Amino acid sequence: MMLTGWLLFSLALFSIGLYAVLARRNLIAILIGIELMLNGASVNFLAFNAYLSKDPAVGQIAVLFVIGLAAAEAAIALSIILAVYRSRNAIDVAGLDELKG
Amino acid sequence: MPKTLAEMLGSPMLAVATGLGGVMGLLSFNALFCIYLERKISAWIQRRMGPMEVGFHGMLQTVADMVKLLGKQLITPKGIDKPLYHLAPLVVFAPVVAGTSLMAFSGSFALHHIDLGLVLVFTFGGFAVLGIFMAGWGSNNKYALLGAMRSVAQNISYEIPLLLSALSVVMLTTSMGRTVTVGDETVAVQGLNLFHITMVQMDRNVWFIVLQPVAAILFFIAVLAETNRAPFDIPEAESELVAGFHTEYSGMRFALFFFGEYSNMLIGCMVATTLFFGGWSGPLLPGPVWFFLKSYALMAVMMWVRWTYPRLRFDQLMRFCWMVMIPLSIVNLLVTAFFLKVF
Amino acid sequence: MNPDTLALASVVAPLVGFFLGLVVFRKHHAVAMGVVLMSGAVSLVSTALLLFGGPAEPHVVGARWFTIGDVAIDFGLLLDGRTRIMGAVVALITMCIQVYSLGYMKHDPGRGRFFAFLALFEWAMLTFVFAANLLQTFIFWELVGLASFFLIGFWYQKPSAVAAAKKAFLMTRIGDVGLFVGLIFLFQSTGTLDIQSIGAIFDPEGLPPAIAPDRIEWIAALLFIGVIGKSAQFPLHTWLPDAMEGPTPVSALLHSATMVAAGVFLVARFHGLFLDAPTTAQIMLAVATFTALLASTMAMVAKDMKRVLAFSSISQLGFMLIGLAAGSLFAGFFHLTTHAFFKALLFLCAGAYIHHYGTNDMIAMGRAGARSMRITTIGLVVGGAALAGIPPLAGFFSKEQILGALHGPGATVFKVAALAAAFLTAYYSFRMIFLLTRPNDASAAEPDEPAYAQHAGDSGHGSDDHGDAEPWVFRFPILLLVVGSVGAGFLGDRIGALLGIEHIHHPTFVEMAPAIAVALAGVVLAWLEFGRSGARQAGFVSRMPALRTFFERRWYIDEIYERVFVRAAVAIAKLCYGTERDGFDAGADMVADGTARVGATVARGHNGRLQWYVGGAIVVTAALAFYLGRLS
Amino acid sequence: MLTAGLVMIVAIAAAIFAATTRNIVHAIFALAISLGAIALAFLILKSPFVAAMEVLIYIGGISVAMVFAVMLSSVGKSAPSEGMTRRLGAGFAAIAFFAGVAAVLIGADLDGLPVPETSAEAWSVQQIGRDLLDRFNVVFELLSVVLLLAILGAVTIASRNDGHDEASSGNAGAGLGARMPDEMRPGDSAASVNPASPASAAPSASDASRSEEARA
Repeated sequence: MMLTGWLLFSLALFSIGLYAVLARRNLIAILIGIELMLNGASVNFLAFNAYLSKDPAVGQIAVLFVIGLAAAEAAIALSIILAVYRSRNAIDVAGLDELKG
Repeated sequence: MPKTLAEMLGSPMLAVATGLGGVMGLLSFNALFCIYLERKISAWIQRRMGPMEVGFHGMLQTVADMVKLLGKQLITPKGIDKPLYHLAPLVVFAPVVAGTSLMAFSGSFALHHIDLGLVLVFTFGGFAVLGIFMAGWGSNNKYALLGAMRSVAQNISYEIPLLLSALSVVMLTTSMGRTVTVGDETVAVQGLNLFHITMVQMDRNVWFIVLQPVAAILFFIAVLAETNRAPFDIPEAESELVAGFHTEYSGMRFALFFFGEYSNMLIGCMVATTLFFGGWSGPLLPGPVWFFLKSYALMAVMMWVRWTYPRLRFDQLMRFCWMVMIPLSIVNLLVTAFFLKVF
Repeated sequence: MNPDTLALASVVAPLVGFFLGLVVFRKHHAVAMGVVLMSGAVSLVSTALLLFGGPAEPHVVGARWFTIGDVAIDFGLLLDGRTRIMGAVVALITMCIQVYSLGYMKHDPGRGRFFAFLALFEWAMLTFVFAANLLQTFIFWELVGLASFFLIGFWYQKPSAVAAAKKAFLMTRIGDVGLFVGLIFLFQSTGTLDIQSIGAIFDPEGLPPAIAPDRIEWIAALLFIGVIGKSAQFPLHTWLPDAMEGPTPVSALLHSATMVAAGVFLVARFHGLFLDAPTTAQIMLAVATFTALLASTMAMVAKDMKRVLAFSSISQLGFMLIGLAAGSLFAGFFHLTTHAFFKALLFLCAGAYIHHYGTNDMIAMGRAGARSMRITTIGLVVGGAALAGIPPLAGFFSKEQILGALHGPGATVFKVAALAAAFLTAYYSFRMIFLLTRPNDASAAEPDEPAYAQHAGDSGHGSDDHGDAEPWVFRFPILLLVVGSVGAGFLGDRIGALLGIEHIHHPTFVEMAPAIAVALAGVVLAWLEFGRSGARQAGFVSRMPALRTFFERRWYIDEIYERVFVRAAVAIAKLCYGTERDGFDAGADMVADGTARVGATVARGHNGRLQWYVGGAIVVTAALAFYLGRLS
Repeated sequence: MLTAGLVMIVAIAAAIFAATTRNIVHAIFALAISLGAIALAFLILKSPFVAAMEVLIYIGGISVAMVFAVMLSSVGKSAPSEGMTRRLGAGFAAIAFFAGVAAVLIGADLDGLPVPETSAEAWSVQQIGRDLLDRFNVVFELLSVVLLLAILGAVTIASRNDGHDEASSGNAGAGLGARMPDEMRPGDSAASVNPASPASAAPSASDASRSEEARA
């Protein structure tokens, strides 16, 4: 039961993050959604790691990598957000569709 | 290895209650004592007497001030972001309590015994930044906001040399590591364990300040900046920003920030003591006494620095961190690693 | 001289002339014209030498072109009587016309190109005439058509010229289909492409060929369709009058010795085949007779001199085919030769008048004093008399041979019709002569347009240079052809010898009497109506306006074609167009539009908003998850 | 078990709040709470080091950087409102995803799988460190390169077009370092203020004593 519970928990986090990514117009809110999704994935890693892994260091390392990547991603994303804000004085994604087909 | 409170008391719940009470008491006493100490030191430096009226040499002055603060009206400004405004003092204060509980006061006694002690101390330190932000943002006051921003920028900048200089000590302890027998199994004690750090120094009969002088100085400066102490008190530079992020706080809420600040100082000094000054080790006197003696000595140095050095400008402060301290701490780390590899 | 060299020289020279004139010296008209004239001279000399000193036996100059299976395709020049006579005639007429064109096209901005096309035409025609096999025959038959297309449409700025060129090209193309199919059948039946071999198979004096007679009929009929197209026989004759839109030298060239003669020459070439197909020969006879009469009636009422000559060409081609269809190679061929002379002569005279007076209208030219152009008038009278069949001019002898060939059972009808056509020929010839030479104040005839109306004439140049109406470049060819028109009739024996016919029937006076009678009757009638002083200059047809209109409108054949074929073609084209537009094109459009619309729809999804993309991906993932969940 | 459930509820509730609230600062703090709860979940899942790193980097670093971005971009407290269709669509997608994957998860019956034997040594921080620098050293190096590039990229992007304004947020491994602009720019909520000239901020002893009085 517990493993499935953890996995459902991680799935819930992921879905909530997904909702934020899909629904929100504020770039920072979208970034929040992404972080939630990443954490959902991390919980998933650690849940499997705790219950099914013969080599529990591996799962933790994977999560550490996720965290490190999330840090890099956040740094880039935030600086992009700032650049976007500087160029158009808003961080609303609604206007950010110059690459539309 | 030291016994934990839970092991001594036999009940985790009781241990939590006792530990919390103890830590709160310690921090309260610390705050009262530090304010008194600060007043006295500033007075001595300025060739004044300082508080003299209440109690012997004014020793009860801060207690009286505390009573006054408790009695003060809690002013809640208009237009605030309520949850943030109200939660901010707690968010600043709570990690301090948690951090204090991790300290290695003695070789025979501990509130917790966690391998990751050092990491957790820094972790809780990171928490406080968020509290400062909440205060600055929630106050709906431009001075508070500016102060918070400065504070946060400063905090996260100086966190880097802080961690890097601590890391060089951790490298030393790990390579000088030893195994400890707990019960019937042998555990490799980790470099991140505060007790272990102290014990390594005791084993070797050397304080790490001798082996890592640069790291010690960097660490101390970083602690000064982290606690927003002069000469790094730009966030609450009175001449510019009234009182920084806690401008809008009054009464007991303000007291909590005040508590937090002095507690942070104490934690910084205690970690510095553990890392560089041999922790609880010392002749004759029991471990905790040595520990607090060393910590408060460092505290006194911090006050001394505060009242003798002028405040830096903000850009000077940031430049000092990024141009001097971070490169220095990285070089120090590399040199440490080099010597560890060679010898 | 070696006949091989001469034959090659006669054929290659015009090609070189064409190439140099069109490609190398196009911008240098004088050089181009000189080169073409020289090439024409070389051809003329070569063919003349071949004619008079050629090998007695048929001879092939050629080389293997390629081999398919066991069929060898030779590319060669066949030298026998027919080709030698025809080649010499073609070269002579072409030479005359080239010289004439020096004056006629003097000021035309495209004269270099014109001469180059003349050279192309000569090359195509000579090679067609000398062709040694069927494939070559067909290729150069088509090249003749192509060259005529270029020449008729020479003034491509004139819409009517372009239309006429298209019409000539397309009408002859209809016949060419028949010719092509016929040639394929012929090849299939005989197994050879070699003309000599085919001639041997269908030797009129040898055994009947081992080919099913109805097959021979089919082949002959199909070839005859080609001839109908090329030689402007009913019902494909309508292109020829329109081809008068080209410069007059072109008309002279096309309608005397080359283009239209190609069809008759083809029949002469495969005469043995047609003799073996009696039914087709009868059809051919009927068609030719009818055409001869038909065109004569049209010529009777036309005021445009070139049109009169054009109708007369159709009519005379009919006569040639009558002779051939009646079984007399000599008669047809003889008439082909003589006709080349006098018809070229007439056209050159017409050109001279037209050039000077700037109109095609005979009445207008006559009133303006056409008589004063003496040499031209002599040419006109001689040519017209030859055409009319007045003895002892060329046309008399050859026409007499044709009428003489019509004998035997069932030929009486054709003979009467041919005599009628001969009568009409004499009538319209002299009508033309009298209209030009004897204008009179009492004339009721009204010109369609006054003289000098088109200052440029049909040559398209300015009118200030008409000082000398008959320059030497006009007079010389005209005089040369006058001599030919007078003398050609006496060459019958020689031509017959060259054709390999030992015995030529020389008709007696009694036999000749009806032909002479009808010709003289036609002349007399023309005199009464047009020539005498105070003549009303209105033909007897004018008394029957309906008939006159009928003739003037060319029997409404063009209208019928317009109604039946053009409208049918347009209807079919519209149907095809509709099918194309509403069917294929619309279908293609639908595919394209559908693609575009799908693309637009997809592009709308491609809206630059990452959230949409993520959402889409997630929904798909969710669906996949449901699917997997259902599986497990 | 109870603790785990509590932690999950807190994490999910905070996450839902973070994902739905229009107040972006609240969203960030809710995210911090959610991340804290998740760190506790990591602790329950026997990964204290990861939990510590989670707090240190996510709460101490990323959340703070986000707040910083909010303040620098002056977007104010409320984000632009999302349309109902948008929210419904996203909600549908999210719920569909949740339901689909949950169906697979529940159908998979993972709880019956045997838990392998592991030693305490395998769970220790030492083991993580050893694996990190040994088995996964390539990945570790790659990650360090990624972080370096992220720092450079962030600095480049944030300081482009505008040499003077060097606001940037960079991450240096353990924590996030953000360089403040030389002259602080007031946020949206703070009305435009002419920042005191830094030179005039030179402190003096009297200033300090006055401030001391003010504090006391």
